[in-house]
Amino acid sequence: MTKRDSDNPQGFSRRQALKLGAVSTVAVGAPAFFTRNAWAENFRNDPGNASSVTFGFNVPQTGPYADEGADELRAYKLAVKHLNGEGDGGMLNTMTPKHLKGNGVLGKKVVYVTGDTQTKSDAARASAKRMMEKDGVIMISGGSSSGVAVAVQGLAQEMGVIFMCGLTHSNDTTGKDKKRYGFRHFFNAYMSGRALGPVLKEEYGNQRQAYHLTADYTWGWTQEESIKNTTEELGWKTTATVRTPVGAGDFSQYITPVLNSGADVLILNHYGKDMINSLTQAVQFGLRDKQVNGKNFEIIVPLFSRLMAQGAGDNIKGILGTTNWNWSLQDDASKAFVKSFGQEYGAPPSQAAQTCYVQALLYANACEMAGTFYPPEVIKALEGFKFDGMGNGPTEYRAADHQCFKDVLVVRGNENPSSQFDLLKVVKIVPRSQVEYDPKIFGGDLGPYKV
Amino acid sequence: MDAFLLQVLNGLDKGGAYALIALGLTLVFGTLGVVNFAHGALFMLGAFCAVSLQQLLTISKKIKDPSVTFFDAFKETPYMEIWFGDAGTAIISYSVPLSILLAIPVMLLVGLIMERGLIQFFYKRSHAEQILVTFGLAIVIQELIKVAFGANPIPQAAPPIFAGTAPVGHWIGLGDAVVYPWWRMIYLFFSGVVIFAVFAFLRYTTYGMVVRAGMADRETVGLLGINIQRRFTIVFGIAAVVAGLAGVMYTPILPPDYHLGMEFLVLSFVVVVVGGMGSLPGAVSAGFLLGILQSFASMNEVKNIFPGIDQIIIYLVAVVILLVLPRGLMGRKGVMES
Amino acid sequence: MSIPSPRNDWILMAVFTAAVLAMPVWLAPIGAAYPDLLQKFAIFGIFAIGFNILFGLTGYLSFGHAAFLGVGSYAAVWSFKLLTMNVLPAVLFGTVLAGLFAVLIGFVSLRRSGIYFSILTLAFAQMSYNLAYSVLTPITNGETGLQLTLQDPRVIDNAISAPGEGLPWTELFGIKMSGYPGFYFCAVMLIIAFFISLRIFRSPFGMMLLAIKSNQTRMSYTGFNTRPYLLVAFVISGMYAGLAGSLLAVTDPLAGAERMQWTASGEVVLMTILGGVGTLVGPMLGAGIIKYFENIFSAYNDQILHGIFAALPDGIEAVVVAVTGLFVGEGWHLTLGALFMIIVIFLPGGLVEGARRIKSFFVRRSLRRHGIRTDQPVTRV
Amino acid sequence: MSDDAHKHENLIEVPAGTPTAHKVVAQGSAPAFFSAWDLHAYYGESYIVQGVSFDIREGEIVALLGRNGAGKTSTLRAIARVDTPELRHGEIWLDHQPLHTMKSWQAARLGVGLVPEDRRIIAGLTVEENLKLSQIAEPVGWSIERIYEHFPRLAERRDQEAVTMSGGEQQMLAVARALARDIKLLLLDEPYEGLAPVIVHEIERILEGVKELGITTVIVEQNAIAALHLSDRAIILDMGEVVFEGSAQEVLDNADIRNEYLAI
Repeated sequence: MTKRDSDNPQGFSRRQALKLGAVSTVAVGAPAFFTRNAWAENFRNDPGNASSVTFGFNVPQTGPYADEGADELRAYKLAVKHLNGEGDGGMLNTMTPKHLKGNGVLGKKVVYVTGDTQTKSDAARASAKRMMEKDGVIMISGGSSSGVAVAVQGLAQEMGVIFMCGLTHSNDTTGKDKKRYGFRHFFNAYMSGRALGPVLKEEYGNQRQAYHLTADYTWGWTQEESIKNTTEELGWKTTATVRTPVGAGDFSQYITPVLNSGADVLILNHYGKDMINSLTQAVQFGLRDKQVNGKNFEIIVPLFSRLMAQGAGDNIKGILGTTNWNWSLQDDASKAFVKSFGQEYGAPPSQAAQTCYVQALLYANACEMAGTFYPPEVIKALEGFKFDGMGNGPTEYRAADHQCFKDVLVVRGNENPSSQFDLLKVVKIVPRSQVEYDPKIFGGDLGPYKV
Repeated sequence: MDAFLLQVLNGLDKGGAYALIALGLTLVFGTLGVVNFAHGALFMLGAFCAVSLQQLLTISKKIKDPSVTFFDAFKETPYMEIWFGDAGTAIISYSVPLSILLAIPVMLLVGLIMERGLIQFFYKRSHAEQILVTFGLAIVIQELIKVAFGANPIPQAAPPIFAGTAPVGHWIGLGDAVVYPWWRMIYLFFSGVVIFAVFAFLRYTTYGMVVRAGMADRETVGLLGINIQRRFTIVFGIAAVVAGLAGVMYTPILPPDYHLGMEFLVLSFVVVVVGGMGSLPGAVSAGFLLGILQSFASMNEVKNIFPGIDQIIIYLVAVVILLVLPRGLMGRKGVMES
Repeated sequence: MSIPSPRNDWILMAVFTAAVLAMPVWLAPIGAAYPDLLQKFAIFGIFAIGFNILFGLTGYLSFGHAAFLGVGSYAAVWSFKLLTMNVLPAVLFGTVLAGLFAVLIGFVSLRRSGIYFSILTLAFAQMSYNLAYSVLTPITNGETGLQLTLQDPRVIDNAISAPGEGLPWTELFGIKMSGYPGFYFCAVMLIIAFFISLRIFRSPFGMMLLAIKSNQTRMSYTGFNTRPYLLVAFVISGMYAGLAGSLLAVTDPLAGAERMQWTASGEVVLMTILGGVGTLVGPMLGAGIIKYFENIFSAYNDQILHGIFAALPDGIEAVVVAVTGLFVGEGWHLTLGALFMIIVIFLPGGLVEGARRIKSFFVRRSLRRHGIRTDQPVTRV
Repeated sequence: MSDDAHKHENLIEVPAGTPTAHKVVAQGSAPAFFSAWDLHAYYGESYIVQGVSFDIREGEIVALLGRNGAGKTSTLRAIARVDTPELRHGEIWLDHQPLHTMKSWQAARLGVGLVPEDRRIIAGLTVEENLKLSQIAEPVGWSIERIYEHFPRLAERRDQEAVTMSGGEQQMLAVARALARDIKLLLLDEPYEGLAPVIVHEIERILEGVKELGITTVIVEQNAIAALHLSDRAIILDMGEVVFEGSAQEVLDNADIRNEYLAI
């Protein structure tokens, strides 16, 4: 421990000479390094005359969302295949209007690089920067948490590289933290609330006492707020809103107060492992067998995904929530996508996979529409773009906040699954008109086209 | 009053889990003097013993769902059910308690291999190096589990007779409003039994006496002709079994995933240190103390006064205890202070 | 190993400076020569070098140094938001505020030693993290991280000139602090930090810390109060962490709470041990390797692997890709864990020790060739 | 990773007294009952025992004397094969067995019994448990009943936690613990240290009794006179080396020797 780092003189002079050589090299070479980029291009990572164009797929490969990330990555690979005219084409066959020709993007073959967000903002930004600085990506997509999405979106704006968000559900992503270079296809907490409202009223009536357990960070808060507003409009009362630490593991100390609180509905504003744990434990505490105020006690999980449903096992059965998309949908686009994904990987795609696949296609399509990779033009092509045939019905990328508006699925944990994948049952497809809102309510500023 | 009692139960239950994990960690530290950052991984491995047995028992006949044509979706019927009918179903539903039988030999073996294969070479190395190598091992173990089982949690159900809640309030005359999940009661009971067994082993058996003597003064025990090293190797195996059993029994409460160990790692170290390095009663009492305090800090009444207190209570208590009691609750002088 | 002398130290400084500034050249062949990673090398090098001043010299193992990194970042971003996009005030605030924070935490934590000290620092850092993630969101912006916005007051900048469209850049008197200029700024900071660390190691103060490390009890028996020395070391290393944190914000103006989590504190411990505790360049090496793994190894995917092994026959290629695939991309943690184990098992003392062994092997061999007896152990200094 | 310092193959020869030699060097075998040959032992980097050699006949009692820091305790500990100090060079033979190749528990099974200077009664164990502990490994010496007959004080306190007893009683227990094993070589380290004169007297009587048993003994003691009265022979160490070897009576008679090496 007490050793000094020094070397004998002979070794040193030799090495010193080598290093001095290196220094003189860099002294000449270095300025060229940072000036070269400055005048050789009009926008970052212009593919110019290259025969290929690089996409960056930044997904969680390690950490709790690794399985979700892996599914996203599968979807991206499939999207690249389809864009390059390989495979059966998937949603390329159903998308309207379509400008893609199945020969890459603007005649250039699509290649991709991948990175690990670790579901951490810092790691995600580092990975995104590597893609921008080293790998020369023209666009980045991916992510599976709102914190990461907002962080990478900010970076995208600074660097002038378009970011197509993956799974992010917070209102902030296209609300107060929206960015000109960021686009979200996935729905948000507000829409979950709006979509759930009518179903909740139908199923559970308008005389309910709701108890919220909320993950104590921005996404949890926005979801709690959205759901609370919706349910209070229905006439429900909110007994309590309790914040729980992220990654608490054991939620028993937050669940026991629910038992005798007089509430007859528990709303779990948790996602991922927190949701799996809190739901499993809430069921264990007998909440679902309880009668309160003469009604059956109910649990609601506003944001669902099939992978999470898997982790919660039987506890998910009969629980209501919303989802962006589910593989059991029977429209042509969904079927085409499920077919090519299922044939490729032997399992149906998750909602994360669908949103990522669609995002990659939408970006490529916008480039074709714009006739260039120049981001401001691509952004303009995406803004206000109306399309169909991507699994969510008629959809619009709203120009004011870069949020996609489309139908929202209200789902219920399947009581009698016909297979290991058949975990969620679509209760209702809530039409887009019911979930729309004025972009002003969340504030934010998109920023400039040109950076 | 009801709320108070329930939080006491929560606290005891949590405390039981913390104490079990901390117990093995302390046992290893007290005997071998090794700071084992892979202890959480042993807990996780135990949980995956339960997962493995469940997957083994539910190897299924797959009947293809004809409505799905693009990939293979199956309705699965376990062969156990096909072959043994209701008895098979019953066996499957008891997979968690049954995994104890699997976990004991597996974890003992894992512990012995780990001690002989790696830990023994680190007795005389610095604590920092012990931390690094066992942390590396923990990562390797959890990544291998991830390769084998995926990153998603895998739910484990408690046996049906332990589903639902126990009428605790009814038992003690507080009315039917106070109920507590059966499985958590079982867990509390189980941790009590294991803790008691470990203490009884150390207190009332000759083997345990030698181990205690070795913990107190390794050199002198050697001077009396006892190969204490070999016994400590066994103790390491026992610690691995304790961690593994804690993991097995915890699976119905927390669906296990590969990362489970890391989540308990920091917490269990805090528990051990608050209890006093190397003190088994210290580790157990610190486990229960922190569990109960954590439960109370999570009550709305408390949180309304101190926002966020539930997130930091464990660390806050650790700081206060270490400042008031220099070596934790029951630590000995000179242990791990340099 | 030769005895440290002023001359050797200057040579070491010169070599270090040259190596750092030339990183864009000699790291290019291994794919690490792009600005963001180079910045990270320099920044985490500073972090680890500072950590080593505490851990390497005094033996006090702090498990909460990430808290100072986080404080440095938050302070720097607030400086950008409130005052100016110039990086100098940001770096200054980040370092000083982290130093003040370190005075507080150090004053309390240093009342204990050994693992009790480690757990105290861990507890403080975890409290900071948990609060920053949730309750302190008005200051830290919670999970999303503190970012620049168009509405920021930026009083100094706005007094001088009208704000442009879009978010401003961090700058040093007009030079944009991203990309290579950002790296060179960090590199200069790293060289200064290394120089200071070298001076501390060679100073009577450094000797005193080493003496405390080797015999704390004897020193306190003689009535010598070691705590002020330890506190100074703690604060210095906290300021290094603050500097590193503010540089993270300089090159990328966003500060997230997870920067303060225990895993981040653990990372700098691993960097230091991996490189070589108590050595001068070891922590820098360790930082480089871990960041390289995190950014480059994690990026290998099947597509790239198939490209690498394309020359192999198909069947073998598939197997090779499948096996190597376990260790790269999503399996990079596995490689990292295995690397920790291998290094600490076979190279106690870290990479620097490994380098020393290799060197002494060659030196011995060349000496033997000249007929010099080598069975005398090398005197260590 | 394995430390081969304790392997007993004949290894390269290093000139005696070479401070940096890391190997234990074998050179022939010794005829005496006990023989220590050219011991060099280190605490970390501190060189404490610097080439000590001596022989003991069976049944002989030897006083190992010297000033503070002369290396007496270290020599005893090296013979008992505990981990510190580390024996880097030299050989130790007891009854034709190479102790230097053994770990402490193996040496103890061969019949080495060390009564350490601070007695090292094990905390948390009762008197009886302390005695039982010493009978777990072969070869067992006196039965516990016989020990209680000889040490009635211990019998009275059999269920008391041993470390709560007085210093004298603890010393008694330490000796009793050695007798509970069948020992060939008793190593007594400072048996009188820290005891009140009255107690010293009692321990002296006990040791006289041990002497009657005819066990080969090495006794290290600050109180040289007391030790010499018990002993047949004296060996004086200074600065880690043997500087005098002769009969106990010689030292008692020769004030110059006492003055020069023992400062008494």
